[in-house]
Amino acid sequence: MRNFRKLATAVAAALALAPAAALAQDAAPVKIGIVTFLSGPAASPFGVPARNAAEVVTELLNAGKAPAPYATKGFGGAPIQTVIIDEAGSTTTQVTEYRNLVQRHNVDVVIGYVSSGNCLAIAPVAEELKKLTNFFDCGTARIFEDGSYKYVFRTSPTQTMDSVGAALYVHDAKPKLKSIAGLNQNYAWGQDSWGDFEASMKQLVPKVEVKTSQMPKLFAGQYNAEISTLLGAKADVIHSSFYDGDLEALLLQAAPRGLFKKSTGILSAGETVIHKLAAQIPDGTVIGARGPFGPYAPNNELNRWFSKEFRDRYQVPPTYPSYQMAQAILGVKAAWEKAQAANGGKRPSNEQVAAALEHLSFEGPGGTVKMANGKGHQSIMETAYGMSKVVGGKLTLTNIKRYPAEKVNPPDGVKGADWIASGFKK
Amino acid sequence: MDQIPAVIVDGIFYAAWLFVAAVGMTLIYGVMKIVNLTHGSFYALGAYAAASLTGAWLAKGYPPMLSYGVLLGSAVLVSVIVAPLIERGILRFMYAKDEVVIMLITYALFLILEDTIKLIWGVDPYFIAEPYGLLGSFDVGDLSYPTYNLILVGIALAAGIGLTLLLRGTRIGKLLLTVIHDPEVSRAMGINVDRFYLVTFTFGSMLAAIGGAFTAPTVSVVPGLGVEIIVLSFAVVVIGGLGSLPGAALGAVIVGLVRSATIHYAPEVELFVIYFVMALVLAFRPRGLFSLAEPRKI
Amino acid sequence: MAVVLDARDLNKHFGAITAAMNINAAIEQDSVVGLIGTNGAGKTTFINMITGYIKPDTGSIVYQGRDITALSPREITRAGICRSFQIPQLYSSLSVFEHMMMGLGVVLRNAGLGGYFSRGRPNVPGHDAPAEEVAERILKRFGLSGYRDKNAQVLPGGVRKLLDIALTMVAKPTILLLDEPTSGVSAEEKFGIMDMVMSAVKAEGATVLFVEHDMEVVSRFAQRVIAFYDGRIIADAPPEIALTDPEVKRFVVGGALHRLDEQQAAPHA
Amino acid sequence: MNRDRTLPILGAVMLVVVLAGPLLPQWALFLVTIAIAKGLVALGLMLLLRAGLVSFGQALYYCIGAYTAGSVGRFFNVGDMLVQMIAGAAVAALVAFILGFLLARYRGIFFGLLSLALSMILYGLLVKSEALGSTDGFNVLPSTVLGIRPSEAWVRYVVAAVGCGVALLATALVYRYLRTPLGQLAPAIKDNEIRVEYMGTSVRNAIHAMYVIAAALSGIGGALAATTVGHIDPDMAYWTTSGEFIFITILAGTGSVVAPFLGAAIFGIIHTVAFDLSPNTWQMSLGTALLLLIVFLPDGLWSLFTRRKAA
Repeated sequence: MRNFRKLATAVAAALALAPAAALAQDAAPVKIGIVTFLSGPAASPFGVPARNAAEVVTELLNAGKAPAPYATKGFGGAPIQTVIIDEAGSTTTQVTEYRNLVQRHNVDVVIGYVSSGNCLAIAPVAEELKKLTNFFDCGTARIFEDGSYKYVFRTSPTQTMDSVGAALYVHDAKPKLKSIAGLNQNYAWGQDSWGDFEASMKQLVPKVEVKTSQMPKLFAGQYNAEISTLLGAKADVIHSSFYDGDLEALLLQAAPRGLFKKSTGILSAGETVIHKLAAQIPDGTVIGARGPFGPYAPNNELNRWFSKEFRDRYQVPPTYPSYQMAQAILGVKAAWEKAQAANGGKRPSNEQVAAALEHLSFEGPGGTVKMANGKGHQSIMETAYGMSKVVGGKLTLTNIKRYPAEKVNPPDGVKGADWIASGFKK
Repeated sequence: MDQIPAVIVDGIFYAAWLFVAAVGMTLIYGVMKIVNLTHGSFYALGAYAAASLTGAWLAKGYPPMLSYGVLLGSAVLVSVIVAPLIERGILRFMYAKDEVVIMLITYALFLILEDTIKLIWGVDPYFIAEPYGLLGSFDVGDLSYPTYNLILVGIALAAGIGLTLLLRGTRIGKLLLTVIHDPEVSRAMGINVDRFYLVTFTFGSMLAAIGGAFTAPTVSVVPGLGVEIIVLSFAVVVIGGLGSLPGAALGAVIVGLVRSATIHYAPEVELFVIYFVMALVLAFRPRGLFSLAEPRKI
Repeated sequence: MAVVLDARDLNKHFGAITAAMNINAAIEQDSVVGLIGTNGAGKTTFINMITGYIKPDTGSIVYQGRDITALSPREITRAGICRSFQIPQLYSSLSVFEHMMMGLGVVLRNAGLGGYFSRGRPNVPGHDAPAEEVAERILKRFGLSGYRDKNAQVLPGGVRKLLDIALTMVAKPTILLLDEPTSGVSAEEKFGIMDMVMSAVKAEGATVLFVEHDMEVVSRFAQRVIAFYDGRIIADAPPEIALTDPEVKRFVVGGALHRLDEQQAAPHA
Repeated sequence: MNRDRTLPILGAVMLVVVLAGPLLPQWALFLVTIAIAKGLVALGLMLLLRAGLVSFGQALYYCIGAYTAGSVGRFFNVGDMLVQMIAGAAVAALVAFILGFLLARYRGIFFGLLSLALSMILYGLLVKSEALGSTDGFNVLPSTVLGIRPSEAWVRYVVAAVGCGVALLATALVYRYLRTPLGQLAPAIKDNEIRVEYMGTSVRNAIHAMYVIAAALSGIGGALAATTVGHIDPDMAYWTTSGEFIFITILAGTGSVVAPFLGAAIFGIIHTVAFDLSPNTWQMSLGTALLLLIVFLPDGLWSLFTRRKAA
């Protein structure tokens, strides 16, 4: 019993200490909970670039070193303080940690979540706890198609946009194509990406032949057999929503076998690897960045500021997860300050910030973000695709085509799948 | 049916990879009766060591053809350093515990090693693409395959045949079989059981590291690399019969061929076909395909 | 006396090894039968066939007029044939008393008592007392009361042997098969153990078959001796006749000289 | 160990939770409820562990319980916690009853690995079923109790209290089971199966019964987790989830029916503290903590309560 009491005391002390350690700073800072992958295979492509972006952006905001309209220090003058949590583990873990963030660390806003499953799980909890929560990366369209929320927002576009944009681009670039094939990870993101792409292609090219749809396991790592099948299928175009680790393995294994030389590859999340694997990506491969990010970002002051600061600090250019994180923070800042102004300069409540963010249109390093869908909670943006061309060992993008937000996103209140099925009309 | 050659070639390549990755697990279980989850850590360690050392080798402009030696060397190096540390430092104090408890200890060690790897190498991916393309390609029908894949087949054969010869044909092998049969009696007979355990653990881990090292050129080396390989190795080793070398080989070939056939003919079920095979084999051969008969008890 | 167990033409081969050949034996109610023979002669195989652990290739075993050849060990136990083991089969994590309670629990359960919803302390069938009382009574009869709360793992060899046998008594067996009840026990203890076992068994009233290597023990306790050699029965007679049979003398009694290696094997459970 | 006081102590603890609940912060109530849900699974694993069986696939029933609870809401629009838990237990028990005919033949590592394979097959099937949301899973209806929907301020408390009540009932039933002859067979089966058969009872049936009970407990746990978290996904059947349950069970020890709940609570706290103090290296903290616990408390956390008596 005595041993146990000791243990209990230690545990209680540790629990009490943890939030206290993060507390000691000047008065009334805005606490932001940042949740993203810090361990596991999703850390390197998404989690860590996003965390880095969060760190650089919040620091610069606190120092008042951001260009207009974000030049005010912190959030409306109040310094920003971050609590960073790993997104790894089950959704049960994530809901637990979310509750800890909100109720034990008393954060004011939560920005985070790469995994669509986590986003779906967190959304109702955010409503229950009445805590402003902005999903920065996850792609599933189901969040706002299936539910309606007051406190939950997503400043990044959905995966529907990526797939529709990819189909439009392929159709524009290769009007004579006759067959397509797919290579997507066997989980919701991969299945939805392929589903929307296939449906869109069937609208654009009614007679298109689907040669094969390969769905290897997530993080399988070995793709010889899939590559053989795709080589045998001889489709005009191969669509893949693979990302980082898996995408890199795929490109490394596909390059010596000439897969993407024989069929045009369209890599809807390919942007995160172009700096690392230029030699393995044959010219003419279609590269997406899940929106107007990275190489597709507009040449405006915000983008110049963000990419320079990020590059100076981390020696690599920011990829789309970094853009999405920056955009998510800036969006909340814009709404916060708008609400503060409406509140007579006093610190706004979560409800006021949420109301201000609804239907807001703001600028980010990726251009204009319109909170147009999901009753004002889901952003739409323009998107862009281009083709790779290696010049002097560096991968550049040519034939870049931009598609306005309304052309690649369904109207508010219409489900993506229905919209595609109606021939992009409804 | 023109896909059949491709199914077989793809299946063999996958089987070779699986065998190299998994055979160490069956070896360690066979000798020490430990279900070793740090197997995944050694796979990852091998990949990381190979990626960084071979990367440095190539960056210095040394002959790329020798990079295969560097791959092997880095796997040997990292396992010779880390495996004895774990076996001598922690595991040997645990042998008296229950099989499951030892497994949990290796799970705890696996968690610790995951973060250790992250602390050493960070989260950014490592690539060493060069060795994969260096040897050119060969054709099967109208499909071309990088010759590199044959190296893995070679390593798998060497490991399988080498281990078999070692166990069957040498004095050390015979002593090892004695240790496997009854460690207590062996100890009483003056056999240095501790040393056998140390060597077995190191060697088994080394095989995992070699698997990781030779996989490194074909993938991006990222955190979490070693997780999947644990269950995959489990499946292979269990299908074959825990502790059986020919079993592991047969298990790898079965899983490789089934998986490859699935990808070619029914890609949608690839996700769980391995577990399905495992459940099926266990349902009919409760102790795997190559299992020793249970001794009579009364 | 009535025949309670009848083995008819039992044959069993393991590959090239003959474990039983044309075994015929009718065992009479309340008799005490000694089974003798060298190691591998077929004594334990005979016991294993009676208790269903090994199925004969041909032949049948009839118990109280019922063919039990195809039954499993547990069904045969339930029918009233219990056995002890050459190497005591105990539960290393349980105490002596818990062993008895475990066994009595099974007896209660097989009688439809002691289920999830039953309350109180029902009498154990055949013993007419609640389980705790029966347990104490049996332990006392086997002289084990002093070890009541000791863990089975720490018991000395002779006590393990006794507990192994005592455990068979919980089910009130009709036939009791004792596989080398005195092996692994020092020469001085042998008679003591057999005396205790026999008196306990007599009190409960059971037919006994026991495997034994010590011919003195056999001649003192058995009313009838069945001698095995190479899977066959070479003699079946009262001890004074059987033990003087020249074949038995040559193949069995002489074999007693080799008992050393057997005792070595015994401690390995 | 004084077995007779187990139930009163458990009841008292539950009473304290129920009475002190309104004073606890919501995050703590949530932690408690999740610990109860996982503790129920661990309790089932403990039953199997007593007989020497370790299931590496108990997440199968946890996941079945959770998906049953979720489906009851999704397809029949029933959000009642009690209905969900009963349905979860029933479906899990039914599946276990069928699979038990196969699994009861297995022992040791093979029992564990076959369980693992079965749970991974369920995982694969769920990932492939887009009607159930594939890997993203789906949200569970907000919890109601006997048709009443608690207000948001009270919902955590009500869920925790109902969870406590159900867990107490289940634990009491298990406690009683452990004192029946069937329940007491478990250690005997672990020690010596042959002798158990020669005592006249079927090891296979006893294991089958244990397996079904363990599955039902896991099913309740899964349903409780589903309604507490509000979301379910196939990861609930993944092998890492099973690994966590085994860890909790071993951590707790098999000394008492209360131990698994204690183990689950401690595991949750270690996990949360590790997440807080070292977000980048929490795996290392968790691994180290667990290693130390195994080394210094080889008989599980429960031995803290019994050590004094043993000494």
